[in-house]
Amino acid sequence: MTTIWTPELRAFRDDVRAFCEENLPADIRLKVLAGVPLTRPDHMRWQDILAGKGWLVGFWPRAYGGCDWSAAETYVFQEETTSSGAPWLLPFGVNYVGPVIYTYGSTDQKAEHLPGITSNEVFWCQGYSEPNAGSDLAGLKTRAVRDGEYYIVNGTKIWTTMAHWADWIFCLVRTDAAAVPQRGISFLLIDLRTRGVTIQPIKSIEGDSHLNQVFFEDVRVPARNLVGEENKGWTYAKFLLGHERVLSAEVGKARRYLRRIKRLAARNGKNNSPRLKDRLSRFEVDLLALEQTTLRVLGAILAGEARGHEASVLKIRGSAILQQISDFAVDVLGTEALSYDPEWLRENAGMPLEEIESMGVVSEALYTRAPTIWGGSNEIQRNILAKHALGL
Amino acid sequence: MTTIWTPELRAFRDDVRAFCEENLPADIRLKVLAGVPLTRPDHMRWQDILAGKGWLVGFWPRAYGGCDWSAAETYVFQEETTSSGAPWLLPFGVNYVGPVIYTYGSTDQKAEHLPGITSNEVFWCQGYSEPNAGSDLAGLKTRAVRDGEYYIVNGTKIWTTMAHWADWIFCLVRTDAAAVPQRGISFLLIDLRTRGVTIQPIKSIEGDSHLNQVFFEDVRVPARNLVGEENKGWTYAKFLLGHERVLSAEVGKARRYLRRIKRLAARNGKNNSPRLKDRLSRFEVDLLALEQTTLRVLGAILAGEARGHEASVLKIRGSAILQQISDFAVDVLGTEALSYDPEWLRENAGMPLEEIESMGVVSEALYTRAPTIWGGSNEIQRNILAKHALGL
Amino acid sequence: MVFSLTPEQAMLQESASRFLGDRYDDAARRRFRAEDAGFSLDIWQEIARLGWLGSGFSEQRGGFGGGPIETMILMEAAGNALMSEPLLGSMVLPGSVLAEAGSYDDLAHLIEGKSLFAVAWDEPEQPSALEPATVAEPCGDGLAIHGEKKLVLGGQIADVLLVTAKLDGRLAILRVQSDVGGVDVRTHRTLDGGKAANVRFDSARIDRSDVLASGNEAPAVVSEMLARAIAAACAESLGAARNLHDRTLDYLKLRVQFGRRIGEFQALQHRMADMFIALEEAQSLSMMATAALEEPNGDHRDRILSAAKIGVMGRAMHIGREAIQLHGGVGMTDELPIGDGYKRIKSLSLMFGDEDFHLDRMNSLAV
Amino acid sequence: MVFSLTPEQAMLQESASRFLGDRYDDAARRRFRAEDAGFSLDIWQEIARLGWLGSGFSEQRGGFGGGPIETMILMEAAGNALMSEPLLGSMVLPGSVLAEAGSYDDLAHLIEGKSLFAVAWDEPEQPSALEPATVAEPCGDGLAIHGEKKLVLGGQIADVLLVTAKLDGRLAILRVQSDVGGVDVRTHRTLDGGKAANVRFDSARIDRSDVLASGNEAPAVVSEMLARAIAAACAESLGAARNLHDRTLDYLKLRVQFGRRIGEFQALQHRMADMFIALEEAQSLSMMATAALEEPNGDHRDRILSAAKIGVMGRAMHIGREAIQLHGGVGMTDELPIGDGYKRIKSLSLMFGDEDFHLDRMNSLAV
Repeated sequence: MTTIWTPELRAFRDDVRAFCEENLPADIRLKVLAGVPLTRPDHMRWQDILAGKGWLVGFWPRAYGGCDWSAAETYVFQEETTSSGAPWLLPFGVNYVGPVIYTYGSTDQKAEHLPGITSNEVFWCQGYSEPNAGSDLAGLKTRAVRDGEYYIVNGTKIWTTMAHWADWIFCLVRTDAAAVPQRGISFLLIDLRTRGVTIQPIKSIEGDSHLNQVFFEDVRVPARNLVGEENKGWTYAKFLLGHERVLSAEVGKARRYLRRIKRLAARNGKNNSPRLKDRLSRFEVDLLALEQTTLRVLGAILAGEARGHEASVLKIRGSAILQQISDFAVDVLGTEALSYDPEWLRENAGMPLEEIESMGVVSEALYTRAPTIWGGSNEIQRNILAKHALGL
Repeated sequence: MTTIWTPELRAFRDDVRAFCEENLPADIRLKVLAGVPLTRPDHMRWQDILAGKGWLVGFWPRAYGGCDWSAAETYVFQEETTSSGAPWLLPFGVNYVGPVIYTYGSTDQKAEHLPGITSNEVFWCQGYSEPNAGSDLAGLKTRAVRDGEYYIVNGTKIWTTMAHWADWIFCLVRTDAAAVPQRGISFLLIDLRTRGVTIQPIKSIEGDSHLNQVFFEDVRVPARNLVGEENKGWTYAKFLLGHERVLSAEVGKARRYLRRIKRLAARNGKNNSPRLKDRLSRFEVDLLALEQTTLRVLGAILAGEARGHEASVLKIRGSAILQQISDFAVDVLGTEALSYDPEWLRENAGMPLEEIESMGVVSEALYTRAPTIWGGSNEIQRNILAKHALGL
Repeated sequence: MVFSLTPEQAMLQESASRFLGDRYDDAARRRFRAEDAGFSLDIWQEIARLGWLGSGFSEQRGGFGGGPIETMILMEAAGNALMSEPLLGSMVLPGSVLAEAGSYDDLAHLIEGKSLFAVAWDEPEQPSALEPATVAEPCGDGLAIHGEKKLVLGGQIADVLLVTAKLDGRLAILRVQSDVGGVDVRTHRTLDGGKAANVRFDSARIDRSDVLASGNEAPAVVSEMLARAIAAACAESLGAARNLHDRTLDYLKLRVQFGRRIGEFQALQHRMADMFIALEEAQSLSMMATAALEEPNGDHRDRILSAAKIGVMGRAMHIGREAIQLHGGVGMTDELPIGDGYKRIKSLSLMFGDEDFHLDRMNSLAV
Repeated sequence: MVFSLTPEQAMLQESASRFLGDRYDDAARRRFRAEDAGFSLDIWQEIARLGWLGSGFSEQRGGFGGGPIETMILMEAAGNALMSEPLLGSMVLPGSVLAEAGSYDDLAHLIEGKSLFAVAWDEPEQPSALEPATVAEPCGDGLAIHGEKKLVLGGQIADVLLVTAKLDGRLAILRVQSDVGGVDVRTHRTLDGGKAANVRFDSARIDRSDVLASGNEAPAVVSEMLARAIAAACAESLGAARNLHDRTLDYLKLRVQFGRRIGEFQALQHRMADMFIALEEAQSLSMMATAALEEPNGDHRDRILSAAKIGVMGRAMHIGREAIQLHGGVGMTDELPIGDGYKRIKSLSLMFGDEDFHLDRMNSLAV
């Protein structure tokens, strides 16, 4: 009988845990535990610390500055940092564009872009969705027309998380309007300081503005920023989406949320409610199912037996469970949740946990309506399962 | 403010209640309360009693032997009889073919067939579904070919509830193979004693055989048994399906099931379980929603404002709730439910309630997997709502 | 039980929906929310002139002869328009208290829009509305109030606060001008984007004549207020849910992905059908709650109201969650009112007893 | 935690599935069920010869060197074939008791298929397996047993009953020949179409040497048996759920309505996807339960086993309900094995602690 839990992996887990305990700044941890939206400096400070340790891009190959972590180590790293109260590690550079560049990019592109990611100096964002291409990415319309050594880009991208903080964006653009929808798409890297780029924040329902719409008007992008071959962007995009979804079963975060619910319930005198206990036990069952399934998927990845659709299972369940738990936390707050003011929360982010937590819980619960939508909505994931896992 | 609860209606409700108390045979009531499958004589005895009172076809026009009951009276009659422990009133003659005959049938057909229904002398069954035409009735293949004064019928019908007890069957048959699927179908009345008819019972998962497959091999049916016009059968079928579904919100039966759960829980010492109490209260909420919606639909019918799709709402919710309640009753029984023997149950149907009830509960729960399938599956009903209520 | 509307009621319904259709859109709501009160005082005066504020009260109490059905009609319309004006906090709650306590002059002022009232009944630590920790003590000729109230709906702008407190150890309802010394009104934003207030009473002085109800009367007044609040919250949630339902249906008919209107995808059709069923059932339960207000106060009525609150809120929340999900990304934006509707429903689900409270009450009253 | 199979285990899995594929179809199961025992004694002898019955026991206990994983493999295969032979009642339960109590001769007989054993532990009125009302009293040189046991799996055919009883006020496990005087075995049909027995002991006489376990050992033996039973029930339910899942998928690909294979309808595709997810999760939880058996007995293990039982059964029941619904009419017939699978899963969900029991246990052990 083998398990992913080798002695080495256990030792690594302890290392990560100890590292977080020593190095995670208390003020950042407090914000995370309270559910307060983080600022750009919050994210960058923690990522600088990880970059200093060499762990920011741990799963990358050593040749590009990584530690060659296995899928299991990558998972353990994510779970332990999340569980300890570390911020969400922004995936746009590290998980998304970085691997695309070192897998499909030119030598020059690797030299130009990878160091900025490993050192946490360049902040990336992702330009996939468009107003009329949400679930249906193949319907995207942003055009890039070759003009000598440049592409001229026109169009707009939407739901670009944290674009207002970013330096660069990687985009899917249409380079051949005549081809069938999924052909004719290319993968382009664009410096956001280029003339003709406008970023417009979108306020979302929790009252914060992490999402943006990015407009491109005659933006001149050097042709050397094309990754791989022209019109082959769909291949790179699919490669990337696979990477995205493996991360979506955030068991560590869910467990952290459950611990908070117990704390809130104790404060509100509800912790002996049989109804609450049942609910918590049921969540625990769901989390064990998710965790064990994640470990099985990791085992399959390590053994080279993963079929690809497993990521959809984790995405569907992980997002749904997180949503249920964060919504339940609001119910445990009761009428306390009704006093909610996102501006006040931003302005008072440094206050003690008890004073801001209830607003943080509400903010997080509203924001957590999104994970079932983003990264390929759960409806799209079910389509994928029906087709690829079930042959329907 | 008006309600359907006029003083007259309340008086009628009291009449029905009192009538059941006085006239419903105790042994039949016991079987119904215990969940024991009824025999043909059980059904016929109770329906004879109703026929004697003139209530078997109460909602029919007076001209055909009915009492001209309004939709509200019909509803009250169903709810009160069911709640009191009366058997399910077999709908095939009274609710289905009867109204088709007095609405679309010829004078001769009315004279020939209606008296047998009002007097409870002729037992009807329904021949709609076929092995390859379940949800998709338009795909039915049983053929009726005109041959002088006869139709020659070949084919097979399935899921014909209680055909093994029946005298006559009303069938949808294909009379024009060239027409588009929904045209070319006719509505035919067939005497089951005709040569060439074979009835084969189908055992269902609770271990009983209420369902049948009926085979027709060169069955000669007098042409005068065609109802309405040839190839217009689809119209009459749709008329009938509307009648069927209005009956599907069996609030009275569900309430009877809930009372039984309380009794079983008390016996098993579970009646103080907070979990059980919550579950019962939630069922009560669902039943109130269903009951009030039924009353609203009745109000709309009385006011001539019903749009037609309301029946689908009642069918979907009524069947789902009944299923959940009857399944929950098995959970309340616990391991007691595991000692289940449908043959023993049939043979010991007359024993005291406590001795047979647990098997009756199991039998009923298994049987109640069917209502979400029959009468147009709930999936079909959702299609209907999407199209007709929502315009999708 | 279920009822149909009289011609007058149908007219009220139509006139409310016409007024809100004319005066309310997403831009207007945004503008009104940004005002100091968290809503538009001009609109409040207009609806007073239109007779809304008196429509739920009988003539002998200074109202226009209506009752719970008229209130339901307005609350449902307000919910459907996602209206910011605090009909619940500044009309239903204080109107019910003033009518039941027989303060007809005050009620007349409320109805005419001359004064704004709010009821300060909820407290940070006390679970039962009938057992406030706030006290009124004799002080000179009058009384002095000490205590703390939370989530006073409409409290941010009220001229007069109707305050529950213990007087001589028994529940009483007191009338307090919000601008007298010892009353500290702290306005805060609410989850639904509006405003409310927490209020501290630190020796706030009132006259003996400001005791509106005491003895056996006071608990009855508070119970009646909460019963009306539950029915009104059901109606408003239903209205908001209908808004989300209708917008989602429109979106399914409009939005094209994969070369088809997304409303052609059967999986979404079935989910929309379930939203439709939920809406129909919520409608039935909201009407049931309203009809129950005509019944005498007691266990049966409490049980029906609790069932309605659980049932309407559960169904409205289902519609809210699905509305966001089926809208996808745009459903998450503050620009569309989907989030506003969702947050309003969530707020109402927590007010006047959350699901836990009402399940407990149903369990304890089970027949 | 999750594990992968050794080559030997993979071989066992394949050979079991090949044997069942060859010997088991709907007609065979129907025939076996109709036999007196409620299953085929021939098949029992065959699987004994194939070494199944010893595969879950270590060598030092007379087994073939396997453990919980081997048991899991067989139970899952048996569930998938909807096998009638009582692996749970006549292998897992008595095998565990004999191994833990050190009755290696009996265990050898069980493994060789020479004798059939059953454990009589459940009682009509006693909720705890550790507190039976059945007693063994001194009688001459030996003991006399009085009491009543229900739902003795495999009891309808057992040569030897392993009976829990109180001896000198403490739990003991007794070895009773089923044919001795004072033992009344009443066979009954079970919900899943098989058989079991209720057993009455009316002064049934045994020797002192038939006390297999007592003192501190007996509760440990019973606890271990129940732990293994839970993991085995999870594995069998998973197997049955996989059968229903696969058959439903096949049916969706085969059945044509409205001119299309019904598996092309997106609403059904999404429901099938949810069944697939449920199956994957049930698989994970079943493996977790099996792995937990390697851990020391205690609160942590109990909590994991309870979570697995709740989770596997909930998911398997979901699959069972959907399998019937998506099959439509034919899913309701006794001819297809959909109902058999559904009833087997429902049965297992009620055995060895139902959801209430395991939720209570999880709540009480919450960290």
